Parts: sequence; structure tokens; C-alpha cells
Amino acid sequence: MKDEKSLFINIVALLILSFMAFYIYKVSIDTGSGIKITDSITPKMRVADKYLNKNVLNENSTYKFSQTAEDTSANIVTSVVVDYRLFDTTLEVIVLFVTILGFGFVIPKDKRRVKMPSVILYRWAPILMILMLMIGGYMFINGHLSPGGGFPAGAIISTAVLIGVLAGRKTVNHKTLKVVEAVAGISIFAIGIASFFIKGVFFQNFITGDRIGDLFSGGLIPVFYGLIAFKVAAELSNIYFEFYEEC
Amino acid sequence: MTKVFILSSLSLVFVGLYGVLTRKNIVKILIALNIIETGINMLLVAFGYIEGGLTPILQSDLSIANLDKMVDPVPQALVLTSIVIGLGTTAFALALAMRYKNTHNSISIRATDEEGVNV
Amino acid sequence: MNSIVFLVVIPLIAAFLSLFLEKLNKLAMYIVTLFNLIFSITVLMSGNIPFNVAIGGWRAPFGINFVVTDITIYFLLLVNIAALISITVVNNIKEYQFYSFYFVLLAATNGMVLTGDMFNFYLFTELSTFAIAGLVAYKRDRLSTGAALKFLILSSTASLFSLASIGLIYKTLGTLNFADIALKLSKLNQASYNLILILFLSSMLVELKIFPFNLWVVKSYEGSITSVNMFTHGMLGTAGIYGAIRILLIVFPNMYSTNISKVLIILSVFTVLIGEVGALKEKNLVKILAFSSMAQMGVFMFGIALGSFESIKGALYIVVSNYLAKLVMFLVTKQYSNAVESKNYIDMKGLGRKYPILAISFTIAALSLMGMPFFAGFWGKFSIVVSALALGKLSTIGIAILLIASVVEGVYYLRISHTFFAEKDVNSVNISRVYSLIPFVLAAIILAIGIYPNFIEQILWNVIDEIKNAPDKYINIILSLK
Amino acid sequence: MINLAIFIAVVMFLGAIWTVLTEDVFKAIVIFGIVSLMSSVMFLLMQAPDVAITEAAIGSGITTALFIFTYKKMEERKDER
Repeated sequence: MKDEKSLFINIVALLILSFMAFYIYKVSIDTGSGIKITDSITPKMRVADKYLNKNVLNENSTYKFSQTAEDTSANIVTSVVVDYRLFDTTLEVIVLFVTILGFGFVIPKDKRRVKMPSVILYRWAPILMILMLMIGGYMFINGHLSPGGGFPAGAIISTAVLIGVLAGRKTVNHKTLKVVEAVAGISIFAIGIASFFIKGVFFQNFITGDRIGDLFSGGLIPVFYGLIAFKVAAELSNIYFEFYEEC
Repeated sequence: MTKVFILSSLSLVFVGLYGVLTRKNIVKILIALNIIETGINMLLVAFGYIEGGLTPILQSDLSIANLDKMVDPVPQALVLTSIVIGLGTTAFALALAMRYKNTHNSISIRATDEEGVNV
Repeated sequence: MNSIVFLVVIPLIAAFLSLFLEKLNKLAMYIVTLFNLIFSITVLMSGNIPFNVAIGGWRAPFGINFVVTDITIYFLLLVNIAALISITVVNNIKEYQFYSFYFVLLAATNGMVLTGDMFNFYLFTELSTFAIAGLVAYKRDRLSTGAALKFLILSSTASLFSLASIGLIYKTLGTLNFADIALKLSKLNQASYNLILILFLSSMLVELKIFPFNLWVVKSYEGSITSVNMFTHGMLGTAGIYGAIRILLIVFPNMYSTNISKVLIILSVFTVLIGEVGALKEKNLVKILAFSSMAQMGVFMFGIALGSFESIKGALYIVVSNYLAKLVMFLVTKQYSNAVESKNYIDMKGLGRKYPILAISFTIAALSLMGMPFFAGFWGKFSIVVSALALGKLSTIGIAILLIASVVEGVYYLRISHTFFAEKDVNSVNISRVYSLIPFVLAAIILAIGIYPNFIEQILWNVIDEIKNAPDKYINIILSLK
Repeated sequence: MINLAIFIAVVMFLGAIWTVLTEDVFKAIVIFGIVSLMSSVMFLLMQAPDVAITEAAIGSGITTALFIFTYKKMEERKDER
């Protein structure tokens, strides 16, 4: 009986999947302009062309490397994430905030036996932690010049906290994490509102006039990435505390 | 190249979808969901890929001359967002799954079907 | 009107602050909701609708933008009024997480209505999904945990499809802005068009409670507290309806020349059937309301899928009547079930004699949902029936099934009302008379719309006018701004 | 380059099938981690280093860690009963 039921479900699932595969195949061979799935030529009218040329505001702007452009971040993915589509990124931070809040809310709380960590881990933990913090800090500070950025930086910083928890060393407590989370979150919006009062538009990058390729360029981009990194790190550390808290 | 990327991502999507539809264990459903998500992220980035394209980072004067050979940065930005959303979904669903195991004493998604029988 | 972004930003800041406010959270909840409501009323009164706000100073197809048109502002009002009415029944909640979820939900539903960008819309949808999942899991017992888990898995699978559809749109059209998409859609071939629309609709249908995606509805309504039910119905449901109208009618207007409208008709008829038949055998009042709201959404979708302007007007009437009636019913259910400590309506026998205002409000709402003349729902069903009969075989069969289903609806709602007014001694029960004020006012509005529909009719024709002239009224507003 | 891409694609496909079909949850988690790491290499081949770093740190690292923590916690509960 049970086998029959699961066999039935398998057959239904395979039917649905083959139907979808057929449909995608049909779409990809259909004539006319559309999804030619394996075609690599993208239309010239896409919005990315203006992002790459950095001439959204001025059609004819040209620039050289290490000269001023409208958006002075050298990494164009970063300039899309933290400047052209900054509002999306702030919402994404809120998504992580909500889910981690829900995580802490529904996870069953029960007593755990605290195991003594090994001596080697205890001794070496601070060095590892400092290494992690340095890598994470480098990542978000250089997020506008090289690959990386706030989210992986936050993840790496949070592993420093994880090592601390595993080694049994006291690093931060719950209350501090909550404060860091809220302060970082509010300051992202505070900068947005500040730009409303300075420039009249929300989330505008109001520090301009830098040169591409400098460490201190990109206006508010490194600031935002730093805030995002701290927020993500605080939220992810919350998860580890939920798992390995001594109670 | 583009063909390889798109076919591999579509294959991941289909395998994951099969897993979500047929598995009963909640943890395995979530793993399958993550496989779909990886596939769709790869699909999005592959849509922006250009044969022999360059990384969209300005490194020198040379890279400014080659702006039209750079791969599309917008899908990459969208995928950055979607990876973090995937982490959020997984974390929330796993916490719910742990609570589910406490309350239902089972990890099967069909355990709710016997609701009202032994409550 | 750049300050319209405050509608999203202020609740999000409140969500962070709610981690520390502890006892002041409830006050903050009222302040933020009132702020949102008053702000949207000010926008309505200011008279410079329609307008377009570019966030970050990047003009329309390149940055994210908020658009306010006639449809937007009315749905904004509906969402915020529902929020204000729903929080009146929140009491004795100490967990700060509940308030954070509420603030995020408020921001997300306001944002879903305001935004003019595809990916931004997707993000707001995700945000509202997570907030609702957290709110449903609030009780943390057997029922609510299972309901929240199922809702989360279902809606995140569906939203992955819509992410794929966003990728396809970007690949083919090279843009993510609603207006820009609508402008460039004519270049697409038919098969690609269908694939994109079907994939994107899948996440819409979860919120609209349409058939293959409605497995979460009943359990999550049953497992959560009344205020959460009202959030799900009044805020998430309304924002989802707005998304459906915006995407189906304005962004993808050629839908009616394809087979997708037929698929939608069949799905919505199935939804209505499942809803009404499921409600018929239930005794639990909350479950009945869940099934019935599923059925009403089916009727709405049927009206939209028919595609004539008359039927769209009918669908909008259904939205208004369902919105008002379900709010009344949830409020009444909350008071009665608190009084007798049971959700079974047979236990509520005789309460209607002692507290007639609540029971009469419930009956008015039920009659309106059934589509009796002189109630708000009548005009909706009337328009849909008239236009369906003129539109061919499939829609005629559909409307026949719909009419039979509304007879079934009448049977179970009248059975409940009859139980309320039956004779039984209920002296031990005590409900404060204050609670009957809001249901009474809402029921009076339902009656007023039913008897004198000209005022609402005026607004609905404004809305339909915008749908008719989408290129002038929507696309030009966004893309002409340099 | 294309040979590497094809090799990784095949490994990912087989790994995904193994993950879905295996009965052992722990094996599934570990193989999922490998598939996710492979996808980060694919992102690198697609000239998306930002996405590759994020996928390696978040999609592969922390998600897998979360799954393993959850699995451990669920197993512990079984022992107590």
C-alpha cells in the first residue's frame, strides 16, 4: 500500500517534470523574437549598457580610469547592488532580519550539555578569530574595488564568533548582538533619510567627486557595505548562539 | 559555453523539483529546495554571460576600452540578493522543522494529515 | 511627493526599534499604523495623482521607482484601513517578535502596492511571506507549526519560479521596470510570453488562494489567532489582488488573446467548488471563513479572467464586498468564540438574541457574500453573470457552476445565522458592547454600497479607465520622467 | 576551459541526483555542500567572482553548517527518548 502510493507520486512528479521540459524545449525552438535559451547575444537596449558605461544621468559622459564618473565604484556589480538598486539591497537585509527573528522565535529551547572544548582549540581560537575579522574587514572595505562585499564579509566575520563559541571563550553576548543589529539597520535608513533632507531624494549617494580606483571612493558605498556586513554578522551569530548557548 | 551553463542549471532545477515533489522527510525537501535555488541562480547568471566575456570590474584603462565585452552585471546583482534570501528561507524553515519534530514526534511532511486523531 | 517612501521606511525602522520597546510596542503599533493611514489619505487629498518617485535619483528604467496612480491609492487605503481595524483585536501579546513581524508586514504590503519594479515587487512578496509565516507560527503549537512550515515551503517554491521568470524577462527584454516591460512586450513571441506569465503568476496565485496553490489556506487560518487571520485576509490578500490587477491587466495586457485566460477560468471554477464544498461539511467557524474566502477569490479571478471591462468591474465589486464582509465576520467570530471558548458555531447557539448587533452584522455580511440584491456583493455577481453569458461556452458553463456554488454558500451561511438566533439560555456569557461598534459600522457600509452604489461605481470606473488607457495613464507617467 | 565546465556540470548533476535519492540524510547534506561548492566554481567560470565568493561563503558554507547543526540537534533528541 505504502509502496504503491509513493510509486504513484513518483510517476506524477515525472509526468509534471517531462511536461515542463517539453514546454521549455518548445519555447526555445519557437521562431520570432523570444527566449532562444542557448543564445548568448543580449539585446542592446538592456539597462546594463548604461550601468557599464556609467552614463545613466548624462548620455554623453565619457571618462578614463581613475577619473571622475557618475558612480565611482570600480566594481560594477557593487555599483548596481549598492547604488543603482540600493533599495533592493536594503530590503534583502530586512528579509534576513525577519527570517533570523523567526528562527529565534520558533526554535525549541531546551537544556544542553556543555562539552569542554579541547585545549588546542581554546589556545588557537583568538588567532583564528583575528584572522577572520581581518579577512572580513578587508572584504567590505574593498568591496567597491575588488570582488567581495558586505554579505560574504558578514558571513566571514560571523564565523569568528562561531569559533569563539565553539572554543568556549566569551566574546559577545545576546544583548550586544541585538544592539549591533538594530543600530546597523537603523543607520542604513537614517542615511537614506539624511539624503532625503540633503538632496530631496531617498537613498541618493550624496558624496560625489571621487576618482575611480581610489580606496576612498564610491561615496557612501563602503559605508553601506560596512553597515550591511555588521548587520549580517550579528544576525548570523545569533543563529550560532541559538544552537550552542549554555543554559 | 553558454549551452553547458544553461543545460547544467536546468538539470539542477529539474532534479531539485523532483525531490521537492516526491520526498517526505522535511530536511530532504529543504535540501531539494536549495538545489532548485542553486540551479535558478546559475540560470540567471548564465543569461548574462557572453562568450569570452570579461569580469565587470574596472581594473585599468584597458578595461574601459572593453566595456561592451563585459558580462551583464545586473543578473549577478540579482543573484547576490537571491542567495541571501535562500539562506533566510532555509534558516526559518529549519527552525520550524525542529519545532515540528517536537510537536509531531515525526519529521515526515505527511504527519499533519493525521491531525485530530491523536491530539 | 518624494516623501511617499516614508510609507515603507517608517514601519521598517519601527521593526528594528521594536526589539527594545517592550511594553511600548503596542503604542508604537498604533502610531505607525495611524501614520500610514493619515499619510495615504493626505496623498489622496493632495490632488497631484498620478506621480512617479525615483528612489536614489536614478530615472525610471534604471533605478527603482514608486508609482502612485488611482488604483494604487485606493488599494493603499484598503491595506492601511485593514491594518488599523485588525490591530484593535490584538491584546495581551508580550513577545516583541510579533510586533516586528507586524511592522515588516505593514511595510511589505504597502511596498507591494507602491512599487513599479519587477524585482522589487518580488522582494516585497518574499518579505510579506516571511512575516505571515512568522505570525502564523505565533502560537508555536502542533497546528500552527505545521501550517507555517507548509506555507513557507509552498510559497518559497512558487517564488523560485517567479525568480526564474524575472530572469527570463531580463534576458529577453533587458529591463525590469513594469512600464518598460509593458512597452517592449509586443516584440515577444507567443510561447515565450506564455512561459514568462505562467512562471510569474505562480507566486501570485499563492497569495490569491487559487486552486493548485491553496493547500496552505485552511490550516493556517485555523492555526493562527484572529488578528493574524485579519492580517492575512485584509493586508496580504488585498496586496495580492493589487498585484494580480497590475500584472495581468496593465503589464501583460495581451493575456486575453492566449490560452492563459482559459486556464485561469478553469482554475478559478475549481477553486470556487473546493471552497464551497469544503465549507459545507465544516463545523469550525474559522475554517468555514477560510474556505469561503478561497471561494470568493475564485469568483474574483473568474471575473478578471473573463476580461471584459464589465466583468472586471464586477471583480472589483467582489473585492470590496469580500474585504468588508470578512473583516466583520472575523470580528464577530472573535467575540463569540471568546465568549463561549469554542470555535464550533453550534456552541454559539442563542448568542444572537443577547447580542443582536453582532449577529445582525454577521448576517448582513453573509448575505452580501452570497450576492443578495441590495447588498454590496450583488452588484459584483450581477456584472460578472451578465458579461459571462455574452462570452461563449466555457464562461457560460463556469458561471452556471458559480451560481450553484453560491446557493451552497447560502445554505451554510444561513445555517450559521439561524443557529445564532435560535433560542437558548446564555446568561453566563458576557461581551462588552464596545466591540460591536466596528462590525456595525462596516455592516452599515456594506448596506450603503448595496443600496446606493453610485459613489463606489464612480471610483471603480476611474480604476477601469486607468486599465483601459494603460499606455497613456501608466507607461507615460513613468518613462516620460527624465 | 570548456572541458572543465562540462566535467563540473556532470559532477553537479550526478551529485544532485545522489542527494535527492539517498536515504541517509547526513550523506545528502554533505553531498549538497559539494554540489553548492561546485556551483561556486561555475560562477567563477561565468566571470562572476562576486557571486562566487558569496555562494561559497553563504550558499555553501553557512547553509550546510545550518543543516548539519539541525541534523545533530534532531539526532540528539532521538537519543534522549
